Amino acid sequence: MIPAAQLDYWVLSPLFVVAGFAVLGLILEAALGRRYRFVVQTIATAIGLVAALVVSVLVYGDLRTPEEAGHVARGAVEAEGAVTVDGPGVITWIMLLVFALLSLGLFAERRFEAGMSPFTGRAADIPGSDEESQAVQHRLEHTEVFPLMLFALSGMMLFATANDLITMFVALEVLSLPLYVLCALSRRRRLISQEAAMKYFLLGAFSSVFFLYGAALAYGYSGSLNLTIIDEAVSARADSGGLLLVAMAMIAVGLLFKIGAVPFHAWTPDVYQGAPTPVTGFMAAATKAAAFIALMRVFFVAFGGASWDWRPTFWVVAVITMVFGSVVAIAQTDVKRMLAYSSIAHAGFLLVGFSAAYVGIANEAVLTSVSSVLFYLVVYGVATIGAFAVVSVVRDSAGETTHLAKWTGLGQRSPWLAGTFALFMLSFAGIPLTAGFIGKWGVFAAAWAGGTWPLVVIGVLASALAAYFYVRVIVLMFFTEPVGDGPTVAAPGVLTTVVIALAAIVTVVLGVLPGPLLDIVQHAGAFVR
Amino acid sequence: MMLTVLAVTPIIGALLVACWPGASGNPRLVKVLALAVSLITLVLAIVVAAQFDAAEGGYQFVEQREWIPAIGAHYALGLNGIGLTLVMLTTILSPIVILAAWGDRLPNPARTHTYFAWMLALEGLAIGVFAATDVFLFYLLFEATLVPLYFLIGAHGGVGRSYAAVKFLIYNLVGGLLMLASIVGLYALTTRAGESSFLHSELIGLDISAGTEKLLFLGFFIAFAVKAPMWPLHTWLPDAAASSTPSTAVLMVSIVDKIGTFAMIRWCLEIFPGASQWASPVVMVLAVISILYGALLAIGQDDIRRLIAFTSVSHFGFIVLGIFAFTTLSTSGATLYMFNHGLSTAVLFLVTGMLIARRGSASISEFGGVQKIAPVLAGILLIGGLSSLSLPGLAPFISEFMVLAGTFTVSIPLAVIAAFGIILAAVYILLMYKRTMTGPLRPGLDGIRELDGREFTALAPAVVLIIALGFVPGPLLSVINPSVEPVIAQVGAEDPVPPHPVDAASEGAHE
Amino acid sequence: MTEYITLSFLLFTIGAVGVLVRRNAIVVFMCVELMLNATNLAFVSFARQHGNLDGQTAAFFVMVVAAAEVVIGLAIIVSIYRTRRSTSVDEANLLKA
Amino acid sequence: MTTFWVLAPIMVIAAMGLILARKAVHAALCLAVVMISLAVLYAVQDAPFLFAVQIIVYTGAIMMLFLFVLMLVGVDRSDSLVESIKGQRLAAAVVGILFAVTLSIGVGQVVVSSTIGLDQANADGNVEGLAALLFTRYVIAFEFTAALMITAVLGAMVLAHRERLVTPRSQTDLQKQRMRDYAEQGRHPGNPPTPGVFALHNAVDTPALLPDGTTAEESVPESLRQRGQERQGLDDSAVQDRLREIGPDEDEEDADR
Amino acid sequence: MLELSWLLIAIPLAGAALLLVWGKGADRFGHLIATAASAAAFVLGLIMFVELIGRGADDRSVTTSLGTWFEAGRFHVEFAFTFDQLSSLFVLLITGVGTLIHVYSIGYMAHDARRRRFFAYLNLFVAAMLTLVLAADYLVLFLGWEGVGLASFLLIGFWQHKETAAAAANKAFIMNRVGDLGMVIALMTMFATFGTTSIAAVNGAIDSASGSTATALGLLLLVGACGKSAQVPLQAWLLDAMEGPTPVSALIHAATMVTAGVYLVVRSAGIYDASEIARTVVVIVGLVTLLVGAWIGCAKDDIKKVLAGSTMSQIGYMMLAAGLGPAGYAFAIFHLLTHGFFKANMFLGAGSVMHAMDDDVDMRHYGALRRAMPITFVTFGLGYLAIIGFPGMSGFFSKDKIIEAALGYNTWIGLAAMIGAGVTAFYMTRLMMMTFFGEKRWRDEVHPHESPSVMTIPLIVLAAASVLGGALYLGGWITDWLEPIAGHAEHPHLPVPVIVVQLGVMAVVALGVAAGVWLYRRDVPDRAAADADVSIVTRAGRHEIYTNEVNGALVVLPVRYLTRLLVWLDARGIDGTVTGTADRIGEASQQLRRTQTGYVRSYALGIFGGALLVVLGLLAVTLA
Repeated sequence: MIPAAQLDYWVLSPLFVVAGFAVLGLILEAALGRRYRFVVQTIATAIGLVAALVVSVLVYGDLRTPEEAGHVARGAVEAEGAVTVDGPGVITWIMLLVFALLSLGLFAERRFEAGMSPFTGRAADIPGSDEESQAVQHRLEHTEVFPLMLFALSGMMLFATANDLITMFVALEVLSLPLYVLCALSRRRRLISQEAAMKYFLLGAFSSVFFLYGAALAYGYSGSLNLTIIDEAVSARADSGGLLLVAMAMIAVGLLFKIGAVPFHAWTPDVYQGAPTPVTGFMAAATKAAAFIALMRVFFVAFGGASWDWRPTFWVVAVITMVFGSVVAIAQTDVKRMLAYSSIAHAGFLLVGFSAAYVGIANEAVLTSVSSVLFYLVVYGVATIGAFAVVSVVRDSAGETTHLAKWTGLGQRSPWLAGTFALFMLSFAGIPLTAGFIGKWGVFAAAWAGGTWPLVVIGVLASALAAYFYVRVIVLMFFTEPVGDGPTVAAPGVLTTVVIALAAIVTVVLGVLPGPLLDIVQHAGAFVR
Repeated sequence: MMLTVLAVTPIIGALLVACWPGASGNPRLVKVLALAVSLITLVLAIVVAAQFDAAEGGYQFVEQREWIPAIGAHYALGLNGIGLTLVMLTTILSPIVILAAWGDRLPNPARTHTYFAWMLALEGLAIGVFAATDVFLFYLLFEATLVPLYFLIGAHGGVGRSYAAVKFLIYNLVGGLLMLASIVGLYALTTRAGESSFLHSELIGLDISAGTEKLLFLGFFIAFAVKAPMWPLHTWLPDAAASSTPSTAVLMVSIVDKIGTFAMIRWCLEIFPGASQWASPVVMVLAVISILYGALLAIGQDDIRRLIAFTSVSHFGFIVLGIFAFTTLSTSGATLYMFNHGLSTAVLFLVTGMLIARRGSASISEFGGVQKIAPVLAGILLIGGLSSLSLPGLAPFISEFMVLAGTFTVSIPLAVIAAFGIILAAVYILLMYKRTMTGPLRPGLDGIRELDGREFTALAPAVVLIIALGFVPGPLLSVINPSVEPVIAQVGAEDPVPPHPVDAASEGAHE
Repeated sequence: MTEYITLSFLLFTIGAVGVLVRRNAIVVFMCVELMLNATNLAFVSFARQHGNLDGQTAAFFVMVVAAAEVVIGLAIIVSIYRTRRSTSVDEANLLKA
Repeated sequence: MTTFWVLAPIMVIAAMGLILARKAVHAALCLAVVMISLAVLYAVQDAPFLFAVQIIVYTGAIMMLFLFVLMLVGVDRSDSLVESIKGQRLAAAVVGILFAVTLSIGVGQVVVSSTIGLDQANADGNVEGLAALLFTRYVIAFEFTAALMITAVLGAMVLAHRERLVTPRSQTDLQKQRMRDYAEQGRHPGNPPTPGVFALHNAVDTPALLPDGTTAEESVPESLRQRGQERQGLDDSAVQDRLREIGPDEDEEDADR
Repeated sequence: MLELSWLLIAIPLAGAALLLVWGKGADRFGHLIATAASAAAFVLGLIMFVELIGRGADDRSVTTSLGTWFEAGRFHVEFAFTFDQLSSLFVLLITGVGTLIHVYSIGYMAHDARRRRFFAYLNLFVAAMLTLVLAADYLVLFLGWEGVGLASFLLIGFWQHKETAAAAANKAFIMNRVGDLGMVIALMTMFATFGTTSIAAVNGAIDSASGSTATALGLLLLVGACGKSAQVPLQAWLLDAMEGPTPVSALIHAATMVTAGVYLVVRSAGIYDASEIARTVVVIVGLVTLLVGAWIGCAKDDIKKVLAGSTMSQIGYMMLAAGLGPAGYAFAIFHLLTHGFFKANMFLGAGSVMHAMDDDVDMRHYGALRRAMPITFVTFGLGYLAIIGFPGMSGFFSKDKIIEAALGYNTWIGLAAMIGAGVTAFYMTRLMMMTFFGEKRWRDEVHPHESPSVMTIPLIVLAAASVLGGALYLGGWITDWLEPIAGHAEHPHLPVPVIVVQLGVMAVVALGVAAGVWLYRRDVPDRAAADADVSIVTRAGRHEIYTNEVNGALVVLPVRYLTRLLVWLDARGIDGTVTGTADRIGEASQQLRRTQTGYVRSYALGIFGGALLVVLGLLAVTLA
């Protein structure tokens, strides 16, 4: 007789709420007439996200404090050891839910395409065919994107909190598969959208096998897939552990791929450019966040005992990633590609914070690797979604005009929009009084405290490099006279406006008064082992 | 609260100017509004100065509030004599600059309001920088000043503005980011030592190992050396100065660049005394190179604005030399120099700006004989030039002499070599004056007008101050000296005693 | 034991090389499947070594995941084929640089 | 052990076939060989449940799916042997070999601890053992595989399913339409002429010749015409001669084609 | 009264400020205000001088302080003035001669549109010069020092529309700056050594410092003095400075400012007394300048340049005297005063001539002016007699004393000084002959006429002073008067009796006069002989013994090339490095961009290769 699994449904409820609403969306899809689907789906998704958000916040409040738990972390391992509901994990949930809510605004924006969603009406049609125009005539919309997004989100949430490698792998696939599909659904420029999907899919599958193989080797090393048990084995090891090293390497490859670290970055620009802009925003912000937390969880919890074995390699990866992302971004002529390379560079900065593996001082609220990365992910994610939201507004008759040359003089045509975009750029560049500055500050502080000050120096130089191309965009928008017609800025719908405004406000507020959020991430504590 | 009010007033003014209904369509209103705000700020600054107790020294008007407790950052303001001097410079120059900018021909006249708004914003941020006593806050404001200047150059400048703006920004950003690295290091240090804090008062006593101290010092110093700018990190300045409006150039060179040298005193010397001692020989040599290099390059320029920019490189060399000689005389002199240089450069940039605006060209070779038709303009240019070459009787002489004499007691060769700068200064200023103002009037210049009332009103206060301070620098020095002495003590340096001091009786005979 | 793992390595590497050299998207994907199978072999072998069933469970999950992945993957490939009349991965390179 | 040593070479060769086979179908068959062999190895390693699942799910379902798709896109397509990316093959080979060697060296020397075996774990039966894990320790993963499945279905639907926008016309409708056409435009309501009546050719891709010597386009099936695969029988000299006899009118018509 | 020395400065300064600020409104009466200011200062100075005479010999130095100028650390400068025997003489010279020249200028500048400005500058000059001589602190002295430099700059370049004038002004200022460099370094040395720059304190404490310090200070101050007093090697600016209006040449470049160097040396007697080397160098500089100036004076055809060369030469005498130490300080000042009278007189006379000749300065266009301008001729003639040392005239006493002292110091130097006197006689005679005697050589449209009385009266006064200036030596008054400052002068021990020396000098002078008369008794060509036609000595003299060329080759050209090199280096080297780095990054960006080929398989290769590297990396870190 198999004993029933001990599940504390309350602490796991955010996961189930999101997944449940995804299933609900599916049912709605089947049950509702086409006319109502879009609106109802949007509302249902929103309700689901908000509900999950509320529940997450409540769960966070219920987490055992470090005192109760008897260790430096907050929270506990749940679900028979498969999921860790701890401070960083729940904060990641909240963060992901916020990203999803913001992205939802972009998903549901129907203003730009004559009252239709930014996704293709019927993905199965051949681009440019009669069928496609017929689909447009009939105002078809793929309302399945909402459940897909929720599924992806549930995967991300599970990914960030999974405490064993198999759960993590499943979560990885749950988050990836919907994204592959979403990538292929752009309304305009179908060809590159499909291409992006295929590239993302093939490379994603390829890299996830590496992760899986690493998991297998880790299992081979420790006899378990559970991070806690692996940690025990790692801490107790006597040999050099070649098996362990290879396992760590392979797991790292899989996770670094999702983060977009060099040399596993190559998919990023292509996919970011090809995917529908709302999806790009969601993906860039949320996937990176989830994957980064997963990366840290695996390496801090399971392989924390071997941190001196993996740290140098991550230093190198961090440096290469920062420099490569910043350098290549300079030559980009497409906004979305530029943002993609910028996201690569940011992955590098995040890795700086991570690879210091600074766990802080007992009973002191200081910026550790975990807390600084959490903060960085929030500010980066918000600004990213905001930036892509702006991208979705700058359009001409053929849809979004992502070529930078078309952005000249935007500042004169619509100063507010350009101003917010400039704000996001400045935040990315880490200019003080924007949130990005505090974010960079945090990871660098953690890195220095972790003893890797050379990384900090390289980091600041790389951010100067990065600043160059952000500034270039500002120059283009504000100081260059528009060539020819210049960009046509579609009047953004309410949803997009709200998203852009929220992102801008968060970016400024967290830049000026980062105290409360810093406080929260600092008190989130370490990962529960 | 006083300092907050002082710093926030221009920023609120900036918002007002930028957002005033119908501002974009009514440049006149914008100008009056901006001038009024800057004058109000000046009045406030005078109130602050009046309440400042010069004899007491130390930080006054202290405000301190927790800001980001998570990392130990405070909102902490306070003024010592050095800070007060620079705040006064800022508030005095701002109305002058704004008044002088009334006639600026902008690339996009419809955006006049943003031009003035950015100026006011810059004024507020600069005041904040000079008043900040928390290094984190300081850094934030330090970097934030880049944004207004960037837009002032990039959006409202002249030919090549976009290149110059980017160059300016990237240069300063690189420097600033290195400083950020050092601040991160400080954070790590204070965290390890207990409570993390960025307060000036706490950092002063921080126990740092020698190696780390040098490292952190370098981060700070390079940032300030870019800002100042020192050879060989100066090449952004000529481009930026040549591509901006005269008013922007003044704000940049007279105020924002002073942040660099100001911060060297406040942050490099005081927090890293050991490393400052360690670096001082090299820094002084670099400063002397800056002096001569800037002067020689100024001689070789044809663009008036580039010329003035290079003279500033030379003058900043003097300031840095004075700071790193670690004598009361030289460091006080350097502080005074900051003020005086601010004035004299302001006069030079503004008056040449007016000249350039009349001709539509900044090339020296396109001028000649202007004195004949615009004697007042020529006269003011001459006074500005003479002050730049440190003619006794004009303010900069005193500060330059103090720097040199103080340095001489520490290093005779450096002081002597630096003193060659005074010859070169005569060469660059007088050649420029001769080529533009004297000789027969060049064809095409007939239309050049004499200064009008507004322009004269803008320049007159600066000219008067330059002359007055040449004879009566006492009030400023009485504020500066008490604040410099603790700095020198903190560095651990003592003023060298002269080998054959004149006995007290003889000294007393003077008093 | 070692020989199973070595075989698994070999298959994994061959699969990876296959991904690099094959141009037909479907075959590329089959190579990924080969890698997954190699992983499963490692799981199962390690399970026997450690004497617990976690490895076998993992292999089971992998199969499930693989099935789902195949569905999505082939759907994407088919939709691309419809558009381009080709399954060559090399021909999909509008996105670059 | 014997099983292993027999199967391992086969598997490696089959895997190599996956890389080397020119035709995708052959590659698929090679993969199937690997999978089935793998199933056997599972069985050997005390994993009877996986043995079954491997056969049923992997070889049975997944491989079939592959084959379906292969057929959909054209079974007989074969990869060209010319590598289009410079240095790709060499690089792949080098990296692959290095990778395998590194892994073997890095890991091989370590895996020496004794094998415990699954006798104890499988005491209650392999399936029961797996189930116990699945429903306790991995229950969350198990539940989320549901999400995976749904996503798969949904994804496949979204990408491949084409919602019908117009109701298809029935035979009756078609018939009515045909008569209407005949009434209004005089289009022949009957079957189009049959192809392949030309003397030299007798095939569906050869258009029928009308009495005036011209070809009847509609005699060739629509699909062939769209692919441009209909045979141009007109280059035969006899036809040419005949055409010349008939005169300019037809020439014009010819040119129109 | 004696505490009012600041007022001496303030009056002309206020005049200058008033004229400059008032603007055009003061055009009509500005010159009167300025003259009045100068005169008022003279009157005040005279009253103070009288009071000073009335005091006891020990009580004749009065220092007044206006307060602290600036201070920091150990440094402290008083804004203090000393009115004593030396400065009082200078005050009288400056304000007296200055006032006369103001008056003269009223006429001379009558037709200049910018006359008000001219007078403002003159007043400014007077104020600065008074600051210089009254200063009780070297730094305050330096303030005056630079102030006169500024006034000199403004006045030389007064006719700014002339390129040459502007260039001459710049040259004067910049060459003076070289001297200033010496001054500044001297000031710093004083501060570093004594902790003060007070004149009295430094000169009083000099003995406590090492001899090398005194030498250094002496030499550094000499550099300053050379610049201001146009001594070799910084003499080149003076001849160019003749571009300024003639009253300026008279006041600044003859009577007062250029003698400031001599004043400085005498004022720093304590320092020079402490250093034999410094004094020797002063003597050499003086001697060389004496001869060079005379040489140039012989070769020039421009009347003002002849006078300028003469000025150099005469200041050379003064320097020479000052270098002799206590034996010569008083005579240096004595000669300075008499020279101030007669040279101002002659410059103004020359101005009068130029005025008559439509501003032509070439003596070859003159001739026979004695009849056309009798007053000018007579006054000029008296000045001439004074300078050549005609017995009884002021120059006779002052120059003779110097030669005697020089002979007492060193026979050869004395002899050289004697020869100088002969040469002086020659070139001055040449000037007289070419200007006032012989045939008229001016063009027909020129109508020489006597100048208005506003110009001639100052001439007459100065002529009288030139004649009577020797009275200062009556009973050795001036040496006694200056003894507290210059020290006690022993009578020089001459190899021959004094009367022999005097006779010898007279003989040499007579020889010079005779040569001049003989050579220029006939008409001179009214066009300059080409350089090739004159002797190498004349050619060198005409070219100011090639000092401009030397300066050009040694300083100007190298600096110019250095500047060009640096401009190039700055653009290519330093900025080039920066922009080059930026370009490299841009190129790298383009290169790296190509790695993004768009081929999935390349990306996969990247991942696979990356995986290999990560594995190798981890293994390497641990196993290494």
